[in-house]
Amino acid sequence: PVVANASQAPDKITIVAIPDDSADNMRQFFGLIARHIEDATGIPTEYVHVENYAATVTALATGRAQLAWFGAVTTAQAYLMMGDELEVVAARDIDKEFISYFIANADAGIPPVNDLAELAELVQGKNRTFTFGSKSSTSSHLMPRSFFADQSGQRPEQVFRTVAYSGSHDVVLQKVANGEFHLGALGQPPYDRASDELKAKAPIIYTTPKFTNYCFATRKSLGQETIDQIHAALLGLHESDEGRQALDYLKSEGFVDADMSEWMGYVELLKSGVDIGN
Amino acid sequence: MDANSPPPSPAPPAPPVFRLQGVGKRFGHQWVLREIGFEIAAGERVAIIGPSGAGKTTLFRLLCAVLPADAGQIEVFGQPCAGLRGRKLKRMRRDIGVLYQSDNLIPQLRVVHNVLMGRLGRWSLPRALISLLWPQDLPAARAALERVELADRLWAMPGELSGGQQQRVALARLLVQQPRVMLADEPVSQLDIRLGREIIELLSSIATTLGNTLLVNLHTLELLQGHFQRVLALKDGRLFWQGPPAGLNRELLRELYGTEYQALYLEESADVR
Amino acid sequence: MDANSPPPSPAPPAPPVFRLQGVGKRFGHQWVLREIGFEIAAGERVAIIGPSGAGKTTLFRLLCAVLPADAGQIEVFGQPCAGLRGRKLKRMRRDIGVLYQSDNLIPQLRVVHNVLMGRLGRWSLPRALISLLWPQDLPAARAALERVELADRLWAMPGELSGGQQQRVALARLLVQQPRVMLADEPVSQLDIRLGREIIELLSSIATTLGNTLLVNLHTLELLQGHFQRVLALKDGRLFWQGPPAGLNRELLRELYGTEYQALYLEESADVR
Amino acid sequence: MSADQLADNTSGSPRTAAGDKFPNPSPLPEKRPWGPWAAIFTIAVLLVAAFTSAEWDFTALTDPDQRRLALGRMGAWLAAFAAPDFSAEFLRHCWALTLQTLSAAVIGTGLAVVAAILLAMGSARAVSVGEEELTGWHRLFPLRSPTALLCSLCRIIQDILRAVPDFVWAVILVAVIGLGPMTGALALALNITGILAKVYSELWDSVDERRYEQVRVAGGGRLAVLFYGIGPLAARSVQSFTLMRAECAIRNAAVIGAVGGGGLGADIWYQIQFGAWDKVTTLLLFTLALTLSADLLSNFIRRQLRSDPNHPRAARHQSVAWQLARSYIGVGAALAVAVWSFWFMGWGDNAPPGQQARNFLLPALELLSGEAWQHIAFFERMLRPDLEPAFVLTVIQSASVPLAMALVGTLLGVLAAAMLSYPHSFSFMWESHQFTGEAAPWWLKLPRRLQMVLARLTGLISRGVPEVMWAFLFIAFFGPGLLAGTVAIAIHSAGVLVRVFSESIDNIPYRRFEQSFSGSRPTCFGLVAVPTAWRDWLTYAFFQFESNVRTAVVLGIVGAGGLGFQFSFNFEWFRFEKAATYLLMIIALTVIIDRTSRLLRFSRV
Ligand SMILES: Nc1ncnc2c1ncn2[C@@H]1O[C@H](COP(=O)(O)OP(=O)(O)OP(=O)(O)O)[C@@H](O)[C@H]1O
Ligand SMILES: Nc1ncnc2c1ncn2[C@@H]1O[C@H](COP(=O)(O)OP(=O)(O)OP(=O)(O)O)[C@@H](O)[C@H]1O
Ligand SMILES: [Mg+2]
Ligand SMILES: [Mg+2]
Repeated sequence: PVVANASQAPDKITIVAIPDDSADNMRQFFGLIARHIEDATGIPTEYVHVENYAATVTALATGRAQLAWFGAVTTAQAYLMMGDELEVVAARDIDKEFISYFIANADAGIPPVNDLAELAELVQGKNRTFTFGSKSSTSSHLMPRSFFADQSGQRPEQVFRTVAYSGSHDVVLQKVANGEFHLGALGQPPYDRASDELKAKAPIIYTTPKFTNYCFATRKSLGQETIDQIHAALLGLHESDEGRQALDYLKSEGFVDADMSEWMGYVELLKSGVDIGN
Repeated sequence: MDANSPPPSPAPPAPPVFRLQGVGKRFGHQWVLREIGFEIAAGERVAIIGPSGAGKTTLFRLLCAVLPADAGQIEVFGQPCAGLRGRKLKRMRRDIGVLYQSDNLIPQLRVVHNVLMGRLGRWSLPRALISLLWPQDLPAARAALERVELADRLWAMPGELSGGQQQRVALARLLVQQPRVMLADEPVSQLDIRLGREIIELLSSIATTLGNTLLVNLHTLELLQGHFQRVLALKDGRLFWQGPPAGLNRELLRELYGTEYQALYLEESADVR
Repeated sequence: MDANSPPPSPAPPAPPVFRLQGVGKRFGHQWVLREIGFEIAAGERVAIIGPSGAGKTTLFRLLCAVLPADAGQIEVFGQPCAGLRGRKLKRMRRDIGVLYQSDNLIPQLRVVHNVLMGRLGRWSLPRALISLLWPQDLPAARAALERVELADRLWAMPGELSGGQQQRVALARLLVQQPRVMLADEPVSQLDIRLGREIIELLSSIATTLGNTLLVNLHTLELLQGHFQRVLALKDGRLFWQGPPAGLNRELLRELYGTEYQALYLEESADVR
Repeated sequence: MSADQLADNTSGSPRTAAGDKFPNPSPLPEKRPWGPWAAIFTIAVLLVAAFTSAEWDFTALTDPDQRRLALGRMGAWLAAFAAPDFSAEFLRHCWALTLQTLSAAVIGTGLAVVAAILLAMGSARAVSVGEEELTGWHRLFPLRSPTALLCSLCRIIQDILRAVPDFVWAVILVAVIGLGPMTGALALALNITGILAKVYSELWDSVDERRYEQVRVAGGGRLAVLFYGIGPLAARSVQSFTLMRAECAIRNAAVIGAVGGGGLGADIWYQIQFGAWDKVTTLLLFTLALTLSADLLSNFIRRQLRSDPNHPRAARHQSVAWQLARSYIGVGAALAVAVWSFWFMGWGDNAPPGQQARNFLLPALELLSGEAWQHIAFFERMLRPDLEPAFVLTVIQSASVPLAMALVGTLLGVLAAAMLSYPHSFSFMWESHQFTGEAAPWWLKLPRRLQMVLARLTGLISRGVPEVMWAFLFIAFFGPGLLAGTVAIAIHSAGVLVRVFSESIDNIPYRRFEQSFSGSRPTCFGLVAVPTAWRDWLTYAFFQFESNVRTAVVLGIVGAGGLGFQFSFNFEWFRFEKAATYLLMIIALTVIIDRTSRLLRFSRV
C-alpha cells in the first residue's frame, strides 16, 4: 500500500465506476454526479467510463482515479490492494440492504421456492441451464452463488447442466425471458427497472437475504479536507437538480454515511478463497 | 494413343491450325508485335527464330489465346479465337500444348502432379482434386518421365531438380497432354547439346507420327536442320522472313541479329550448306 | 574502373582463387558431387561443361559458399571457406560475383534495384536501404545496362522483360559488382546466338582487362573456342576431364554426354578442328 | 592424342574411381510421400478426440420439436435487430465513435506494425539466424548459436504479447499511464504486435531460400537480405495480413473503451451487454460501413503498391514517372491515415462520450519517465504462479474444452473459407479473362461479379459481426453449450480467413495462372492457385486456431468455461497467482501451436 505523504487537494478529480449498467446511462448519470461534485468542491471533476472491473480497481489503487463507484466485491478487492489507503465516503440508503433475485423462465415450469436447497432439488438432473450476469459482479454473481452454496451445500455447476455468464443483469433477464436459459440471477434495481412484459416472462422464484453492496470509495492521500468536501457533496446530492436526476436513476432517496468496516465481511470472504466458479 | 485426339481426317481440306492476319500487340504504348500474318497447316513443323526481345514469347501467348490481340485477327483451328469461352475454350486449351520459357512448374507440387497437370483438360474437377492425394494415371506420368530420362524423379519437388531437369519435367507434361498442336518456347535452352538434340528429335518424331503440329522457338540454329519444314524469323515485332531452313544464309542472319553480327560458326556453317 | 577492386599484385605468388580437395556434396542420401579436386588460378578463364544434372550448378553454389560441402575442403582466395561468417564472409562474397541459371531477379524489385544489388557488398546498410527509396549510384547501373543493350529498361519491372532480357539484367548486376571472380551459370542459355556470343565476349574481355577470374557453365560448345583457357567436364557428379578447349574431341564428348550421342554438328566441327 | 593424355593426367580419374566414400543408393527407392496421409490421419484422430473429450449436445438439430422451438427463438432474436435506432442524436454519437475508433485503432496498428517488423526480424529464422550449415532437426535447438538464442527469445516475447489478452495489457497500462483512449490504443498495439510479428516472421521464413540466394551472394548482410530479398518476395502477403489486422482492430477494438476511451467496438460490446439490440444494429451497420470503406481503401493501397506488370491496370500504364509515383501514392495514403489518427488523438475533437476533448497523446509521454513504471509493482504477484499440483491439474484439464471447440470451429471455418475463397477471389471472379483468354459477354460476367459481391458481403458480415453476437444467435438455436460456441467460432473464423485466403490467391501473378490454365477456372483454382498459396493458408489457419483456443468471452457466454475464461476471471478477481498459472498454460499452448505450425514448413504438404 502506498503511504499518503502529500495530502494536498488534487487539481482534478476523476470518477470511475464499475460497469454494471449500459454505458449511455452511466455516462449520463455519473456525469451529473461529477458536475454536482465539481460545483460543490470547486475542483474540476470528470467521469471516465471504464468498461472493465479490474481497470476501475487498478485506476483507483494506482492513483489514476480519485473517486470510484464500487460494488461490494470490488471494494473488498480494492481494500486488498490498497489497505487503509482506501476510504469509503458514502453509500446509498439501499446499499445497506441489497437483494438479488433468482428468476426462471415462465414456461419452464419452475415454481417459486422457499430456499435454494429446494431449488437445487427441483432442478437436479433436469438438464436446466443457468446464467449469472458478469463474473465480477456482487449481486448477479458472488452473492447468489454463495447463498446457493450455503443453502444447498452444492455448487451451481453440480446442479445445472450449464452455468454461463451472460455479461450483465439486463441480458440475464432477457435471456431467461426468451427461454434461452431456464434460470438466472440478478440484482434488484435492474429487475425493477425492466418492463412488465419482460417481468411476466421471467418471474422471480426466490429473493436472497439482504447484503451490503455499492459505495463510493476514495484514496486517503487526497487529504481529509477534500474527502470531507466530497462526502458533503455526495450526502447533499438531493439538493441539486442534477443530483436528484441521478438519485432517481440510482433508485435511491439519497446517500448516507458509510465506513469501510461494513465491507470487511467481504474482505474476509475473499481472503477465505470463496468459490467463484472455477 | 488417346481416344480423344481425332485422327487427321483427310476428307475435307483441314483448316489451317493457325491463321494470323495483320496481328498486332502492344503493352502500354509500346507495340511489341506488328502486322504479323501467316498460316500454319495441320501437321507442319515450324521453327521461330529471332533476337532476344523480338516478341517470340508474346506471339506464342497470342497463339494460345491467353492474350488478346490489339489488332488483326487470329484464327485457331478455323475459328476466330477472340470470342472463345466455356466448353470451346476448354477444348481448344486441351488441343494446344505449351511449353513455356520459364516458370513451367508449380514449385509447391511434386513432379508427378506437375506432369499430370497435362491431363487436367480431360479430367473432371473431382478427379483432378483426388489426383492430388492419389495420383491418377500414374503409368502415363511414369512413361512420359522415362522418355525425358527422369523416371526416378517422380516424387521429387521441382526445387530439387537442376535447371535442365525442370525443363524436361515440363516436357513430360506436354507428352502427357498429347495435344494436337505443340508450342515450345525454347525447350532446349538449358539442356546440353545431346539432350537438346534428343528432345527436339522427340518432339518432331511425335509430331510426325501423330500428325501433330509443332511450333518451336529456337536459339540454337544448328538444331533447325532436318527437323523443321519452315522457319519464321521475327525481328523487332515484325515478321522478318519465312522460308525453309535451307534458305537461311549469312546475310539474312546478319540482318536479323543486327549489323554487328560476327558469329564465326554461322559463317562457316552457311558455307557448309 | 572501381577504386575498390585491387590491382593484381605480382609480388607474392597469389594463392589460387579456388582450391578444392576431395569435395563431395549430397542431398539426402544422394551424392551429387564426388571427389572433386581442382585449382583455379587468379586470372584464369575456365568453362565447365557437362550433361544436365551433372552437378554444375551445385558446384557453383559450393564455390560461392552458399552451400556447405559434405566432404573435402574448399579454399577460396587461400582461405578455407567452411567456417566463414559475418564480415569475412561478406568480404569474400563481395569478391565473387554469381550469375544464376534462373530466378536471378527479385520480381518485386525494379530493374534498377536488381542491378544495384551488385553494390550491396560495398554499401553500408543505411545506404543500401536508402537506395531502395532513392537509387544510389544510378550512373553505374545505367552504364552496366547499356553494355547489355537494355539502357531503356532501367525502371521496368522484371516481369515486363523477355526471358533473355532478364538474363541480361542479371549480367548487368555482375558488371556493377565488379568482383574478382565471376561465376556465370549458363549466362547465354536464353539468348540468341549473336547476343550470346557478345555476352561471352564481354565477360571474357572484362576478365582479361581487369585480370579477373572467370568460370562459366556452358552448353553451347562452339562458344568455348578462343575465350577460355581451360575446360572442366563434369559427369555424374565427378570431375570427368579437364584440359584446354582444343583437347575436346569426339570420343570424349560421346563419353561425356552418353553413348547414344550422335550430334552431327560436333562431329563436323571436330573434323574442322 | 594430347587430349587423351590430359584426360589421364586429371587428378580424380573418372574411369577408375570406385566411389566407396560416396555410395549412391541405386536405383533410387521410390518414396511415395506419406505426409498428406499423416496429416489427414492426425486431423481425424484429433476430431475424434474433440468429440469424445467434451459433451456435445445435438438435440436441437435432431429433435423436430426442439428444432421448431429453437427456430422460433432464433427468429425472435433476429427480429429484435430489425428495428435499428436511427435517431439523429444516436447517429451523431455513432459518427463520433467511428472517428475515435478509427484514430485509436490506426494508432494501435501503426505502432504495432513498426514494433512487429523489428520483433519479427529477431524471430524469423531466415533473418536473425540467416545462413546455417546445420540442417534438419539440428535447427530446432535454440542454444546452437547466439543468434538462434535471440531468435527463440524473440519468439517467446511475441508469444507472450499475443497470449496475454489485450484487456490485461490495458489494465497494466492503466497503472502506468492512466485512463484514456491512448491507453487502449497502446494495449491494442502490444497485442497486435504479438500477432503481426508471428505472422510476419512465419511469412518471411516460408520464402524459399533459393529465391534470395542471389542477394546473399551479392554480399548483402542479413538485413540487406531482408530488405532486398525476403521482404519484397513476401511483401504482398505481409501487406494483405497487415491490412486485414488493421480492419480487425478498427472493428472490434473493445479494449479502447475498456479503459476509458470510446469507440465502436467498445460501444457494441456495452450495448450487447445491456441488451439494447436496436442500438447494436445501428452500431453494427456503422461498423460494417467502416469495415467496407477500410476494405476499399486497403484494396486501393494494395493496388497502388502492387507491381505486377502483367496486370491489366499496369498494362494501361502511363509514363515511368507515373508508375513510380503509384507506390508513393499508396504509401502516402497509408501515411495520411496514420497522421490524421495522431492528429485526431492529440488535437482533434476527440472526446469520448461524457468527457472533454483533450490531448490524449500526452499521457503516453509518461512512459518515458521512470516514475510511471513503479506502478507495475502492482502486478508483481503475477510472477508467483500458484503451482499446487491439484490446481495445476485443474488448469491443464480446463484446456480440453477450448481445444476441442477451437479445433472443430477452426476446421469448419477453414473449410468454409476455402470454399468461399473461390467466389471471393478478385482474380477468378472479376479479372479471370486476364489469364484465361476467355471473351466473356456481359451475361456471363454479371453473375460472376454478383457471386463475388455476395461472397464478399458474406465474408464481411461473418467477420464484422462480433463472435459474441454469433454466440448469442446460436445459443438461441442450440441452447447454451459447446455447439453454439463452436458454430460461432466457425462463422467468425470463416469470415476472417476467407479474406486472407482469397487475397493470398489474388497476390499470385497472373502469369502463373496463365501458364497452367487448362480450360476450367475451378480446376485452375484447385490445382494451381491453392497449392501455390497453400503455405500462406496454413500460416493463417494455424494462427486462427491459436487465437480461437484463447477465445475467452464466447466460452464464458456459452457456459463452457475453459482456459482463457478462467484466466480473465481470476485476473479480474485479482487472484493473480491463479491467473498466472492459467496464463502459463495459455502461453504454453500458444507456443506449442506456433512451433507446430513452424515445423510443418519443413515438410511439404
Ligand atoms: N507485360 C509486359 N509489359 C511491357 N512490356 C512487355 C511485357 N511483356 C513483354 N514485353 C516486352 O515485349 C518485348 C517482347 O517480349 P518477348 O518476351 O515476346 O520476347 P522474346 O522474343 O520471347 O525474347 P527472348 O528470346 O529474350 O525470350 C520485349 O521487349 C519485352 O520487354
Ligand atoms: N535441393 C536438392 N535436393 C535434392 N537433389 C538436388 C537438389 N539440388 C540439386 N539436386 C540434384 O543434384 C543433381 C545436380 O544438380 P545441378 O543443378 O547441379 O545440375 P546441373 O549440372 O546444373 O544441371 P543443368 O545443366 O540441368 O542445370 C541433379 O540430379 C539434381 O536433381
Ligand atoms: Mg521469350
Ligand atoms: Mg544447372
